[in-house]
Amino acid sequence: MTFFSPASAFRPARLVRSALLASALALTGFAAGPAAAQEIRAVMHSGIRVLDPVITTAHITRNHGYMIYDTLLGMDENLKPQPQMASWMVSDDQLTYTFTLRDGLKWTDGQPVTSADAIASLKRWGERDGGAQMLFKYVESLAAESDKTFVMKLSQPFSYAIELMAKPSGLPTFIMPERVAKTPSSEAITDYTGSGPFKFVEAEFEPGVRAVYEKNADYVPRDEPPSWTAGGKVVKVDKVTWVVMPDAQTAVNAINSGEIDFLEQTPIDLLPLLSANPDLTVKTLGKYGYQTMARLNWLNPPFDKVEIRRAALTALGQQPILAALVGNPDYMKVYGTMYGCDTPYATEAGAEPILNGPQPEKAKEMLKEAGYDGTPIVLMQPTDVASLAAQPVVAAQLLRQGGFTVDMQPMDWQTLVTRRASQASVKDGGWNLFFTNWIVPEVWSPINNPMLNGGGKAAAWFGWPDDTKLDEMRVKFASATSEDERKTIAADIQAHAYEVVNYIPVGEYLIPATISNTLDGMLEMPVPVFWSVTKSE
Amino acid sequence: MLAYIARRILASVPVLLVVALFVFLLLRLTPGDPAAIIAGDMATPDQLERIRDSLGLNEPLLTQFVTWSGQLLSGDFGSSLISRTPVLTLIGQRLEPTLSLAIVTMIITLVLSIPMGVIAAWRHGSLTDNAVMAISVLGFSIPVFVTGYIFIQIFAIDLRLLPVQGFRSVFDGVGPFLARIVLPAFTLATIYIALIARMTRAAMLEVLDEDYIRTARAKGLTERIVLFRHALRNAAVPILTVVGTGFALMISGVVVTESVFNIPGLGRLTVDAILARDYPVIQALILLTSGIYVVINLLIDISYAFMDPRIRY
Amino acid sequence: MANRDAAPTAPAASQPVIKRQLLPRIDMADLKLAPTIAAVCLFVIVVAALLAPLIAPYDPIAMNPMERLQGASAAHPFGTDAYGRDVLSRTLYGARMSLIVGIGAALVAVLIGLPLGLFAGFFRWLDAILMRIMDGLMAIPSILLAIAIVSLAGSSLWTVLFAITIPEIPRVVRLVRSVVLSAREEPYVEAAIAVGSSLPKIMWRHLMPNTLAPLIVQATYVCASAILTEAILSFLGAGIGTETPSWGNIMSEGRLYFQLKPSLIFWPGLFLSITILSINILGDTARDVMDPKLGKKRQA
Amino acid sequence: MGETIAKDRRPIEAGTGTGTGMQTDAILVVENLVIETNGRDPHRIIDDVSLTVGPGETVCLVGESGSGKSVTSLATMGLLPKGALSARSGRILVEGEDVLAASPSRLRQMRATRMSMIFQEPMTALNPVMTVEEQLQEVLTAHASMSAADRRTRIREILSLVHLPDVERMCRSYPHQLSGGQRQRVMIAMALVLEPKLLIADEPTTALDVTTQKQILKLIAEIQERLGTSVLFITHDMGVVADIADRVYVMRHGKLVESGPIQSILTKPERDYTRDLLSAVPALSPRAARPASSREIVLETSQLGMVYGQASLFKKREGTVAAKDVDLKLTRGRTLGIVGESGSGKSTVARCVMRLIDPTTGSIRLRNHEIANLSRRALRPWRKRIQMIFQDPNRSLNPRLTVGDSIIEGPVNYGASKQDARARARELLELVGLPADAIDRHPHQFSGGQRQRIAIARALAMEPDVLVADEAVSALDVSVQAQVLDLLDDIQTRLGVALLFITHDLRVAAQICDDVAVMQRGRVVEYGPTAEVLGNPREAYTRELIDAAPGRHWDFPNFRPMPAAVAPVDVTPGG
Repeated sequence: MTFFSPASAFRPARLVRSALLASALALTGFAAGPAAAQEIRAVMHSGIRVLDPVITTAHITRNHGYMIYDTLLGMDENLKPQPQMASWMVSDDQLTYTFTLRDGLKWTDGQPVTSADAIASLKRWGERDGGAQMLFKYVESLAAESDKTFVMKLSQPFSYAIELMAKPSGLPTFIMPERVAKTPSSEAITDYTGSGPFKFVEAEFEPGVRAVYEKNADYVPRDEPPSWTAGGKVVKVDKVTWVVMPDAQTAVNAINSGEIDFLEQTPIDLLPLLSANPDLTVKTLGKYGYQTMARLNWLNPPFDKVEIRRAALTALGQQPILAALVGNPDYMKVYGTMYGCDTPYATEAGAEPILNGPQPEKAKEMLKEAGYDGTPIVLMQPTDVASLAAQPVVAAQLLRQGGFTVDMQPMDWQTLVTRRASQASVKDGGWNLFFTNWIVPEVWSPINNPMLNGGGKAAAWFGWPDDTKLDEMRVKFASATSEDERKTIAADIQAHAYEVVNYIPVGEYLIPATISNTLDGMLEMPVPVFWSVTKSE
Repeated sequence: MLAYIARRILASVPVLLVVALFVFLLLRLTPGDPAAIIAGDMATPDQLERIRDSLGLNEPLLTQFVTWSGQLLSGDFGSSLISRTPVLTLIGQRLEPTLSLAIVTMIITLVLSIPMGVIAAWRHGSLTDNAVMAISVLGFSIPVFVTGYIFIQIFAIDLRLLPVQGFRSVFDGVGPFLARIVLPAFTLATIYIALIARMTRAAMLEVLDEDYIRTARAKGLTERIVLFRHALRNAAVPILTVVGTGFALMISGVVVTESVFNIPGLGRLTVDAILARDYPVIQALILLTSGIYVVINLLIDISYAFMDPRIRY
Repeated sequence: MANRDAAPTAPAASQPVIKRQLLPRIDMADLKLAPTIAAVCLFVIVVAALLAPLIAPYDPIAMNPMERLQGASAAHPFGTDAYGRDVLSRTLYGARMSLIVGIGAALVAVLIGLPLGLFAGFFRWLDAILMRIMDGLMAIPSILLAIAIVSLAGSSLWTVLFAITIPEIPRVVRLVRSVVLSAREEPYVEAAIAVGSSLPKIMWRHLMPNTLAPLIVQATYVCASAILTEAILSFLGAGIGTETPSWGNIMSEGRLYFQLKPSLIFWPGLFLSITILSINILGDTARDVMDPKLGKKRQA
Repeated sequence: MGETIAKDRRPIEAGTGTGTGMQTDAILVVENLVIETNGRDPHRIIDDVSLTVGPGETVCLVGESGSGKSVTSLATMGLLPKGALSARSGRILVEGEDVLAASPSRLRQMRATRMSMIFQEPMTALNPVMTVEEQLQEVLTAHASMSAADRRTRIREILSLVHLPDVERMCRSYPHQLSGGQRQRVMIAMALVLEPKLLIADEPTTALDVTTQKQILKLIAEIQERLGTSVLFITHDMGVVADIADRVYVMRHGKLVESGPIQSILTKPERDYTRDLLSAVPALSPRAARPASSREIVLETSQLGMVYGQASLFKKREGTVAAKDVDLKLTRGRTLGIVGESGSGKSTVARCVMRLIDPTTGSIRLRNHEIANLSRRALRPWRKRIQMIFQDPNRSLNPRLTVGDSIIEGPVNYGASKQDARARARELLELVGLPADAIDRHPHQFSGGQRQRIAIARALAMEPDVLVADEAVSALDVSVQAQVLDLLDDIQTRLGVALLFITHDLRVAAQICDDVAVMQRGRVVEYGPTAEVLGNPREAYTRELIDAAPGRHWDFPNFRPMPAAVAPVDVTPGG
């Protein structure tokens, strides 16, 4: 660990300082320290509290899942599903899927991984994941043929099934022991036996503060080179410690002074503080970033009228919102797709209104035509989530310029998530508009994208669009047989979603990670994983 | 004395009951849903409902309160709704950092503020008095997080003398412990120095006017003995009161310092728990801090008897 | 502010004439420089806050994301924040909110705490109940209580004010109560009882005025600490919304840029510090002037 | 108890000169001392004062409040309040060394070794949180290099010297565990442990009961003989002066008025002020009972009892009996005195009668109506019938109200219009000898005596039948005291009000009361016409009280010794 960075320029009072430094070094015990075991100290974007990667979609818990569990299938950097724990075969009629577990899979308690474990895990996954719920409507049976082989039978073809099972984010198919997977999907698991590349050190877990992972010496990686979640997960360090630092500034200072090795999300505005340090590398891991978006509530006036929703779409623009949120143009993308830039289904179909930037005058006209009566838009602003604080502030100004009356209400994120679940009218605690962010793999297809669900009050995501046409198009997409056909349907879906203003993507941004140069081999992918990484002293 | 202590402990029961009920109601009336935090962004209303059911949050409030109090009486503080960790384990993990910070802060505070207050009172109205008071007020007039940033900038970033953040247990070595605790402790101490220096000054001014101080001077004692042996001992009661309550309140005062210096303590645990609506954790923590407050007040009152032989219970 | 009981400010009882000769008389000309400067600073800040709409160069919430995080310039003397808003204008408007929070908290705490303290000090039975409740309130960590209240009611100016004031009330009650407890033993209170004055009259005419001097001192502390608490609440994400600038939320929003653009914290911080410093100095002066501690029962 | 203080017997002329010509061997010489307040507008506190104290001599410095006598003594110790007062000119020589010129450390050395001081309030002059031994010990450690064992021995020696019982227990005691007299003995021990040549005693007995005062005075005299200490004794009490002084200096408003040997001051005072001072000392001879003008009993207590702090739910303990079985009768137009030492329960009786506290047993009948158990509401019409004058005129008037507002508060409570009440208040102010325009001023603009007059006016505004005066003149200087007593007498004659007069001062009681009740430990031990009780006491305690009154052998107003006929019978024998 370098404590005294060469980058630190000569400063006055150097004599005094070196004297003090000497004593400080002695005091801190920095010089020695039992650093025999190779340990990666990583500051993650949030503290981990929930340890069940199936009950929650929280990214930090998903990342935890990748540490201690293996997934049934993997996905490579070309977005192609690949075998991971199991390989698969699909029957010609597209109705029978046969999975075969590879050799050498073992739980950390020493038991082998069996078909029964996989089946129970898949069933639990099927209760929680949105796409999987669609899939499981068509699953007739899921049964073991042997300890190593099991078969899934469908009632009708679902060509997206393998992609769904291989997806790297949302809810990946983490496989748990059967006894654990039997936990009701509404209750969090309490047994953290896994078969992944790392073992969870339960004794050192401090919820919200720290999680410690040790290398799983019994893990047998695949032979292929690693590529995203596919390929061999070869662990090259002894220990990985995740910590959280509630103050972004502190985290940046900590990595700058060599107290930590990895900072998952670097505040873009603070990059200048790091750029001068030759011991650090700042880069975005993988090309996919985050989509930030506004969701309108279809139930409450004035957004129950599609004309007024369109006026809002016209009044908003991606550039000013991204500028306030990100600032640095290197890390933001103005792009009209709902599926994320550079994804297979990316298209700008129907995106003109948002791409044309804020058009306040036009929005005012549209409002006039729609007969907007000045009903205030209740815009919820979370104050305790840095990545969501800026969008509402800018949006409020843009909407006001576009002729809307805006009532921006600051609240903590918990209040927001509770309130956004309310289908009541505004005066009874309902709402009109809020913002949230997704990582691209969560929105990159009409099946994954949670917003593109027209199920109304019963089934749709918060905002509750009642849009049967949209749902019909999604079914068509899921059962499409060729990639080209899927692309066409995806573009139609997006055009339709813009037409009815299902939601408003307000741009994409990238968050760079800061990596100490002592680390090597960090994989470039949307999920930060710690296999393949080496650490030098 | 023992009867007094027993009586006081008995009297604190209703206080804690008031706190418990108040906090319970406040929390349950606050919008927020731990199920939403558990399930994440993609959950559907139906899924949330099932999680709420399994957490027992759909029970009537009274049932929940009775269940919780019943558990409390049997010594069970419950588990975090979010992480399933027993609340006592959580508190156990976070107690040491906060306690360390509080104790070191108190030591720094006392070592600096009491002489400051004594000297200011002694030189009442002089330039020294004004200067000492101005310095102590200055510490009080800057928000804690700014003080923290300034200290980090100077001592950790510019001078590179100390680490910028973190916590090490004192049991893992005094050196690393002190290196990490000294900046946050000084940061926090800036507030308390102001407070206690002022209180010391005020109490000393009161005492210095007493007849026995004149007597002490008439005996030909040196000013040092007059100030510290005669005056300070008599001024101890009000000072001790402030020190004690300050210490008790520090548990919540540390929140900001813990964030800035990344110390995994009780303050942050509480704020995180509030933001996540982790009811059992918040309830236990507030009961704990209230309990600490009550106990410290009791200790203060008992120590009065040692400070001042006139006080007997 | 953690002084549990009254700061040791004795009630400003009558000062015998005799003392006057032994004591340095408080001469207006002797009043030190510090309180004068403090008063002037506070006056300027209050005037600036009142005149904010006239003197602020920009709308404090008008943003320009293309001009974010600029340094000081002729157009923006204090620079701009992360939304490209003018920091000078925000600081001026912020003075309004911070002063409202500070003065409001002091006022409300006194208005509620004074009658409660008077009653508690006078009626034994009420005292027992009231003080248990106050103990309970004091036992709850104030910042945490404030966060909970803000979460409950949303973060508007009024809820923040409410949340900050609630924990201050028990301190005021205790202070008033302790003054009343000692003042009710004063012979002139007994004299009032002897001439048949009613309880409300005794409380209002004879007891309440005794509490004013320590109360003013306490109020200055409440005021200063409320302004600080608001800043801390903003830091923790439970402050006043960003569309209502206050020194607290300006600094809290600017804290990420502390190392890169210190001006974001520096200016509001400077105003805040000067204000609190001034309030504290004035409070101390008030204490020194009103406190009869200097002449205790010493007769020539 | 029979012996009188040693000094009494000493021939007054012995060994003392007039002050000049003995500067060489004088222990203390103050020369042309001038002390002023600091600040822009200096105010002269001590103006050109000179005095000397010879070896073994007792010199009294006499004066009323504000005369500067205490400041003079503090200056001698070098203890002037820092920053507030400073000596402008003059010298203070202690054994020839100038205190004013001494460095702070030299001054410290001189204290306790050459000059010592004891103070008025033994209650507050000892540090409450240190044991007696600690406080004595630090004098020794500060000034003498002694072994720990020697210090122990010395401490015990000096404590025995001041006649403290059970020396070992005393050493371990904290001041609050001692009685007032014991505390003052500790103070004296502390002052004399290093045998300084000069002892300054600043009103050392003023706060003590008469019997204790007598013992302390005796002790000082005794020690003075044994150690040859010179004493500068500051007091306002002419009785004490007559008992102990060799020479006297009289001060007024910071200036020396007169000085001389005790005999000449007492018999042939040259200045009017000294003369007035002496004349104002009430004679100990009881007034003759006045003829009863009325038979109507306005106030009567029977079996009145008050117990403080009785057992409650949590505390199991005996209460403190403050008053028990008190039976008193007061007829219209008469004055009943209650005399006793502190803690005798005399104030408790007054406060019970006023219903400021609720008696635990017994009855109080006001004009034949039982008021002991009346509720607050029912009591209200009776309140105005009985009014009180409190001890401390500085505290019994609300400093924030004008004099007028204080006086009319009562009448307005009982329905008088403000105008009427104010008009009446003006009359009353004139009645008590104040200008009518005093009505719009605040209490702090008046002197202590004037304030007591205002308090009397306030009480009279209610037109009461009974006036309770609780130590109403105790806090006043003798000259003012005499005036207020005259006023009360005058008012009584004019308005026929009955007076319940509580006092610790037998002289005052003798002057004003028709009847007297002597109280001790909550009980009335002797009760009867003043002339009888004070002139021919039947109870030992009453005799003891009379015996202890300082200066009882001197008839001050007439500048002569008490004529044997009027002097209280010598009650010597016994004890």
